[in-house]
Amino acid sequence: MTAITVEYYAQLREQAGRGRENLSTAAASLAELYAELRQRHGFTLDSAQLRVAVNAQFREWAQPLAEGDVVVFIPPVAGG
Amino acid sequence: MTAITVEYYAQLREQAGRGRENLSTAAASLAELYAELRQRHGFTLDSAQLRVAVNAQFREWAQPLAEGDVVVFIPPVAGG
Amino acid sequence: MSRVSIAAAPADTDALRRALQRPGCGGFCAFEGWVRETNEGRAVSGLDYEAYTELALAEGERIIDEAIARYGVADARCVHRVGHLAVGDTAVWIGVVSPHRDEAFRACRYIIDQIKQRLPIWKKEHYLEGESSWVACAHGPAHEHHHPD
Amino acid sequence: MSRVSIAAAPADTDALRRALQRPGCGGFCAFEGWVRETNEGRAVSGLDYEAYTELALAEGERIIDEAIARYGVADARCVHRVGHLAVGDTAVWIGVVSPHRDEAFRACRYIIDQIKQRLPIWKKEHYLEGESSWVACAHGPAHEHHHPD
Repeated sequence: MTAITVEYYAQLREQAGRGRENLSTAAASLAELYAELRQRHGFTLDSAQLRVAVNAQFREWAQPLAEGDVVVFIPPVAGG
Repeated sequence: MTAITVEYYAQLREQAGRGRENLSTAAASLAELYAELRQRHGFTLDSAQLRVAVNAQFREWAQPLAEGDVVVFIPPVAGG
Repeated sequence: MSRVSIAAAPADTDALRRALQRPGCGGFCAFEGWVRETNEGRAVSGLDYEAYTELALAEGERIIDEAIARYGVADARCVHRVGHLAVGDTAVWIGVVSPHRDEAFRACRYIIDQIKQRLPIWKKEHYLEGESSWVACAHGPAHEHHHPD
Repeated sequence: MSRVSIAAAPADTDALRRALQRPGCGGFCAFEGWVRETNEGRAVSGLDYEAYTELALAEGERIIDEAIARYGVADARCVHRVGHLAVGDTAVWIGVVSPHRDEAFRACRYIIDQIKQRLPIWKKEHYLEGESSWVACAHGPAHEHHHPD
């Protein structure tokens, strides 16, 4: 199990009912982590619609998790 | 003879030593008027480098003069 | 790391503009995005912007670095608002200085286009009918064929 | 006939910008031309702008009409300074508003390009060595192939 932090923004924050959570996960990759959290929180967005960042850097979905990672799933953006 | 007013700007103003003059001319066109004034004031610019306006409208060099016209010869511009 | 800011209150854009002034630069191009009263036919009463600030700042700095490298402009600044905005409020301000104007225009356009695609900032629109919804304008490389607006 | 002005003192560009705000417009693009410290390798101490005001105003209005017709922008404003300017002073300010940003950028670029080519405004540069000279940047249709700067 890996202890990580997940931050939520926009519709993910609303659907999770929180902006942040600390959790221990057996997920082997960021993709698996999202699948796990999607099931738990009922996220409507598919991972194909998201990007993912770890410790404030965009990352690939296949990347494994490391102890203490801060993970952010990034819904479609709309700045400007 | 046609009584007109000529206004000068930029290097034409400096070379004419004035910003404006009233004069009577026998010139049949704006081109002839410029040739007459170039000789009188020693303008260094050739008419090919100028545009010409009458009563605040750009005009062709072949246009004849009318009583009371305000003529402005327009050196190469440099706004902005 | 201070050319980009994410601001909860209106920015002093005149101060930002002055900070960009330098004697060798003759061209300054600015872009502002204002909250419109309608979006896709629905009347908007206001909106909320939410940012993942740390990543937005880092990504914004990268975008400005790219604009300087691509167009040879001297410098640029960008401010994006977060929180509640009303119709007419300035959501984003970008300023670019350059010795010549062509590069200033191109770099400013590049920065706003990239900001809209890449900055982790989200917009929830509130409609006069009472609903609200998260608006997706763009999403990075996988969705690059969006209509620029 | 009041979207263009020829001003002997610095303009209140923030007031001009506010005058362009309207609820349907989400994109605002501005351009400013600043006096540079060098021109073609010569150190500039300042310059004097001189305008044939009546024709400059009429031609400026025509340019804005053209920009609106070509790009469908909502409105635009332009101020050009005359008189003595120092290095860093704003010689020209242009602002354009549009529902969408693409048109705002294109129209703003069109307006500054046309102003430089068509407005009867002249610039006498003063150099640090003590000389001064009238600068020719462009001259209408017969000289259209100038390098845009």
